Amino acid sequence: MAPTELLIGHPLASKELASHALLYMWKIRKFEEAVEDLFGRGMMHGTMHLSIGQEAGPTGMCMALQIDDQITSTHRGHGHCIAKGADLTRMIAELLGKKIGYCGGRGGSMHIADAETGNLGANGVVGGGVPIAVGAALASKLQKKGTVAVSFFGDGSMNEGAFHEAANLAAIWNLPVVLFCENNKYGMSSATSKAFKLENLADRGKGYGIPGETVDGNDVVAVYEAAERAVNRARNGEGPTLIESVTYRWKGHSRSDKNLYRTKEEIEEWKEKDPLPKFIHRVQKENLLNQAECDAIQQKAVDEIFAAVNTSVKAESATPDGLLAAVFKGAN
Amino acid sequence: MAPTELLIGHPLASKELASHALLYMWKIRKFEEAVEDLFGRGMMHGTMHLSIGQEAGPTGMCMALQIDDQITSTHRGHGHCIAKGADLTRMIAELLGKKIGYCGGRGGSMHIADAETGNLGANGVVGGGVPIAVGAALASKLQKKGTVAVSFFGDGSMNEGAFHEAANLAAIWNLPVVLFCENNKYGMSSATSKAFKLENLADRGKGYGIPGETVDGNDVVAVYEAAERAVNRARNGEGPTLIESVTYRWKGHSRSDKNLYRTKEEIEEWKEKDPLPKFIHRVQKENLLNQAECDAIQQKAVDEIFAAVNTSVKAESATPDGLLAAVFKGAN
Amino acid sequence: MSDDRFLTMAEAVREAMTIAMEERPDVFLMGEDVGIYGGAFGVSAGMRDKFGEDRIIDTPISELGIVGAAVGAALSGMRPIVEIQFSDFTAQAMDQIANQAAKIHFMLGGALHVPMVLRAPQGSGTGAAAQHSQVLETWFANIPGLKVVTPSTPADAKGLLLSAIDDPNPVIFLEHKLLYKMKGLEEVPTGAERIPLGVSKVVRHGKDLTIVATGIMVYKARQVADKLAADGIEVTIIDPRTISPLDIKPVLASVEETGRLMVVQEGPKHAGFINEVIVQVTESSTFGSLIAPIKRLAGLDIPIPYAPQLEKAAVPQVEDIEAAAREIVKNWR
Amino acid sequence: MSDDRFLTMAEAVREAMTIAMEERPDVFLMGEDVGIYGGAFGVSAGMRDKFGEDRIIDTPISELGIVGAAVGAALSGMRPIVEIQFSDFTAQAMDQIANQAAKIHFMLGGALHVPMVLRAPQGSGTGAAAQHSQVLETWFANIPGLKVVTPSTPADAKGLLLSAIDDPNPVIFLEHKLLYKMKGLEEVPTGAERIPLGVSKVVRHGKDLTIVATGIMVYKARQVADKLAADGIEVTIIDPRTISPLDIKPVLASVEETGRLMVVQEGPKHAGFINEVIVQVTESSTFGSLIAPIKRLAGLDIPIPYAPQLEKAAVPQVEDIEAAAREIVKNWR
Ligand SMILES: Cc1ncc(C[n+]2csc(CCOP(=O)(O)OP(=O)(O)O)c2C)c(N)n1
Ligand SMILES: Cc1ncc(C[n+]2csc(CCOP(=O)(O)OP(=O)(O)O)c2C)c(N)n1
Ligand SMILES: [Mg+2]
Ligand SMILES: [Mg+2]
Repeated sequence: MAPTELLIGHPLASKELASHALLYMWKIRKFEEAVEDLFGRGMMHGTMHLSIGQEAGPTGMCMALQIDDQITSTHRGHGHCIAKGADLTRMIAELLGKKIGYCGGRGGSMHIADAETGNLGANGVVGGGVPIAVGAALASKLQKKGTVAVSFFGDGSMNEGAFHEAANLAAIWNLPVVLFCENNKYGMSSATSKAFKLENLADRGKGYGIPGETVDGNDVVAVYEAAERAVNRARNGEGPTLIESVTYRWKGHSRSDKNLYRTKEEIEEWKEKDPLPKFIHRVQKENLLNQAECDAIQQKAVDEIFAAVNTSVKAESATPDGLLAAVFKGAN
Repeated sequence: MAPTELLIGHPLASKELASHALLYMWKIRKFEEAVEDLFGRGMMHGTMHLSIGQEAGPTGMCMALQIDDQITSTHRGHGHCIAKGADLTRMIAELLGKKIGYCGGRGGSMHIADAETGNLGANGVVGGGVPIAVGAALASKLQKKGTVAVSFFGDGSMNEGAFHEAANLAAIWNLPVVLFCENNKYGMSSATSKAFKLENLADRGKGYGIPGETVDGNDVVAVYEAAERAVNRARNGEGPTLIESVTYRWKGHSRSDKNLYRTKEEIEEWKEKDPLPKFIHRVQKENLLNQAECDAIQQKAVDEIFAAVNTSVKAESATPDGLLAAVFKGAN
Repeated sequence: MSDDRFLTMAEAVREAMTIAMEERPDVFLMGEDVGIYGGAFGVSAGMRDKFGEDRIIDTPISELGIVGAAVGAALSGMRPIVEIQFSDFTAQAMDQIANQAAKIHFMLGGALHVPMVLRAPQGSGTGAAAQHSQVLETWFANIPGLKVVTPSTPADAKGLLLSAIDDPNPVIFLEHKLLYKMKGLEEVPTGAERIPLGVSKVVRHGKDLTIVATGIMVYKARQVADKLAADGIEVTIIDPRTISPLDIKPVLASVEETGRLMVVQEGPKHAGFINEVIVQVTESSTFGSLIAPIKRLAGLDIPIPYAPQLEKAAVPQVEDIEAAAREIVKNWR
Repeated sequence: MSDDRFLTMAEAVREAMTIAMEERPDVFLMGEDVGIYGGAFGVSAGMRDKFGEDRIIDTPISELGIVGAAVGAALSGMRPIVEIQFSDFTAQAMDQIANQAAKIHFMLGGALHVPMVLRAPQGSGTGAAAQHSQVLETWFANIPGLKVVTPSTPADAKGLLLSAIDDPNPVIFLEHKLLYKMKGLEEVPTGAERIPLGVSKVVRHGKDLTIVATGIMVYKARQVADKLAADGIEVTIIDPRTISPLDIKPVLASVEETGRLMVVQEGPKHAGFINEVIVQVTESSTFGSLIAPIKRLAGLDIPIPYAPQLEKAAVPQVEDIEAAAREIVKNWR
């Protein structure tokens, strides 16, 4: 879909916005399911980091962003990419190593970027995107563009030096950046309870003089509201905000994960907190959408993913010719 | 002097301890003056980072440490080294590139270490010593040695990723380490007011769940008392403490400094807060030492430095032979 | 662990770490997910249950911090083994590796030393793309004060790792991801026999061509040698095993016999480690006995791409090595 | 700035940055103490007064953060110049340099690019010891996606830096501390003339010996050439200037004329960059025209020591270069 179709605003503000929020969460869910399926059938290579269960975070955050606002993403980045408006076909095509893929098959799942929608890229390096987002915010300030940069990162990346140095720069320079932590309770097998001596990771902001806020990352409405506050602060020159969006990944960290570090019960508990039914129930209670409309939206997502997979599978594979020439950009 | 002569305890607890505190502050002061003089006369090469004005910090901190407790130091490390009990002659000899120098002339001012007194070394890398101290504390915990590690570092190093990652490890593993920040208001030309968005740098501890305390770094008594609390917490298995010792460096950052980033007035103001007269006045008020005794102690420091310089100047210069063989330690 | 002794490299490395930890209490393993997860590649699987959380230490994602902590622990009587999950992330820790660990013994005057091992998987072939597939061995090889080991077989990995842990100096131990799950071609000795660092291994002897290869390229070269042998071309393969310090003698001896030299590395060609082998040959008198120009095969000077068909094109494959080998022997008689 | 045009390298670099900032609003300088302090080596002295705090940005001591911020700004329409106070501390920023800046254009598919320059002083001779004296150029040269410049004269530094700032790719620009305060041997042109990256310079032409040197070793080689000329020995000196990409053609042409090649680098010998020059010569047909073995001079494989008498012994000095040069010419006629 073209980025221009993106809607900005409160997920409960109108039928359109509610539909948009629901559609995007379904797109992310169905995209991840499709990836898992392609992987399972051996059609996709490498590794995959699925964000099933985390759909509300990126959706709520990106509904508070304009198209020219920028994001940096992570190894678990499909959701951020979709929520910011990327083209599903080019995403799937990338995973399948096709020429039309976002990276022409050179990047794969961990490196999808979309200049058109301000997505500066997923990142295979934990914490790697945070200084980059801060630099984008610096550019916005220097160029007086009025744009905001959002860095998505996991709980685990907060213990990287990159996070620390970037957060401090954002604070002292009062940059228009939102530090969006997806706290899904684990960094691979490392539980936040062991990796931090903090109740709320949002408290880490105190060490930099950055206001922090902890929200229910499975409630797209709560996420949006926190995101809107943070984006407003950023645009008004009030500097960075650290948002801790508490959520959970249903699937293993990646393919190799045997889930030995957590219990089935815990996983089941969190499946109870599935962001999708939660939001569907809310929009129906608020009479924004009825069951039939909700079903239609889910179907729309399924169809879009299906179409994207079909087109991608048929698309031409990337070829090795020209790799050397692709290393450097030519004089411009 | 032999490390065994080191005294441990409150600087006002006895005449001996008061004399010790005063003597060590004078040794540091006179050592730095001697270095400046040697440098000025072209007898010393490289660069120098003087700690004149900051003598109370290392002295107060080290009076709370046992001989087998460990420290890591900085580019501005002469004071830490002396306070932990290093031999003045071997220190001066190192600066003069002599064989008997602590590093055999291979390290110089920024790399003096003294295994015997638990000094793991000055460090030319800002923040470089913090993870090393945390590792020493980890070893103490694993070996159940009961020793404490202290990392001395400047305000500027708190914005390095090394500080961040090390502080978090110390916190989550509850390690016996004291993070001793010498906040002398500047990292080279960078004022803490510009490099931090914090009133007290001790507040950075909040981001890690580490208790922080800000003390008057020019008051050896206040420093000792904070140090003792922190060391006790560490020995009792209560984990790390961040001490912010507020002080000031009278001299430029290094030789090349033109002091353009601060005013003469500011420097003068701080000279008024000289830690030495402050302590002398205190010990006399408490009738621990009289003027004559204080003068004698100052003279003792002058004599020790003078002797150290004399011996060092006469000592044999380091020679290039055997450099290649010195890179690796032989099998042990 | 499989009953026969044709272990995988993951098993061999685990065995070496286990033996060392049983031998001496000062050895411990620290890294991201090395505990209950068993390490990203399963190298330390089961070790936490055997040795407990104090000796198999799970860390947060803080490469610089944990390598620094290893340096501090090594300075304080311990012998840490640090696992960095992918060698690409040694980039995060380069200050502690190159500016601290490598220099402390020399720079601080010799009274202190840093007995630590940094283990990390390197190399491409897993579809993990540019940030999870590099060979960065040249960075370490060019830093005085580091020893650098790149084992190509499980048996070597075990004996060399035991020596690395014994060594009083910092050792960078680079394992290849693709070898982790492959059974080795030789049995891995039981017991605690060490293989000394700094001794090149003549993997195979032949009179027609000398191939010096590192890491997984040794494995590929061996396949090529088998094929060539079928056509009567006899290849000597030499694996330096320790790229720093480098033991060049066996290479010189072999080149004097074969007169033909080919070097193969996976890492990017430009300014790569393998150049050192070529230069040491050209500097020596052996040089006169070359009858063919020295052939260099190396990775393309590009970041490692994701798609399998692109990834394969980025580093020397068996076919490339075979073609190059045949050409040298054919053209230079 | 001195009125005559025999500028120091610090002045030439400042002039290039000033011109670029006057030419285009998207250029800015960021680094530790680059503002009122003028940079640790005074390179940006006065620039803050001229361009203001928004274009000459003082940063905290956060190398990884500021290089990452430069990457993000470069991705967002700016052309940052980052000064790292000593090249030794690029170690802190290697992830952003090697894993991000170098790879983004290729890895992300080409739609984005990273037009930034990282400037840093390298080299020994100031008595600052092992952590403030390294030559780490090999790290960068071995990372595809980076261009690496090592100017040896103020005039080259100016023209090359202007090209580096124009370049749409990340460029690592390594200046030598000892050259900062020395007046160059040539006048620095006024105006904004660029010197293209990737073009080696024949500094001096002679028929007896080819010396390829980098950074300050070019300066030392020139002194040697003068001495040898007095004895009728004519030396060609070639300065690659850009070690990545490397322009080998002038080297090959010269070796075909002289038949003798000596290479000189300051950095540690083992696996150092200069090997690439040797290997590219041995790979070429030019190789046949060598009448003498190729001579390599490089830094000892030790951390740089503090004391002057030790520090001098660690890297090639004029006397060493002269002795080696005379020996080649004498022994191989
Ligand atoms: C610098 C770095 N260290 C280690 C890794 C390996 N790794 C990839 S994802 C991951 C866990 C990240 O945890 P978190 O930031 O919480 O993100 P999540 O996977 O939970 O979404 C690790 C350790 C990496 N990619 N980069
Ligand atoms: C990683 C690193 N970056 C930069 C430098 C250069 N440098 C040396 S000291 C210094 C200032 C340090 O400030 P602070 O930590 O406050 O210590 P102080 O000098 O005030 O005692 C700087 C920037 C360095 N040595 N290491
Ligand atoms: Mg997580
Ligand atoms: Mg300071």
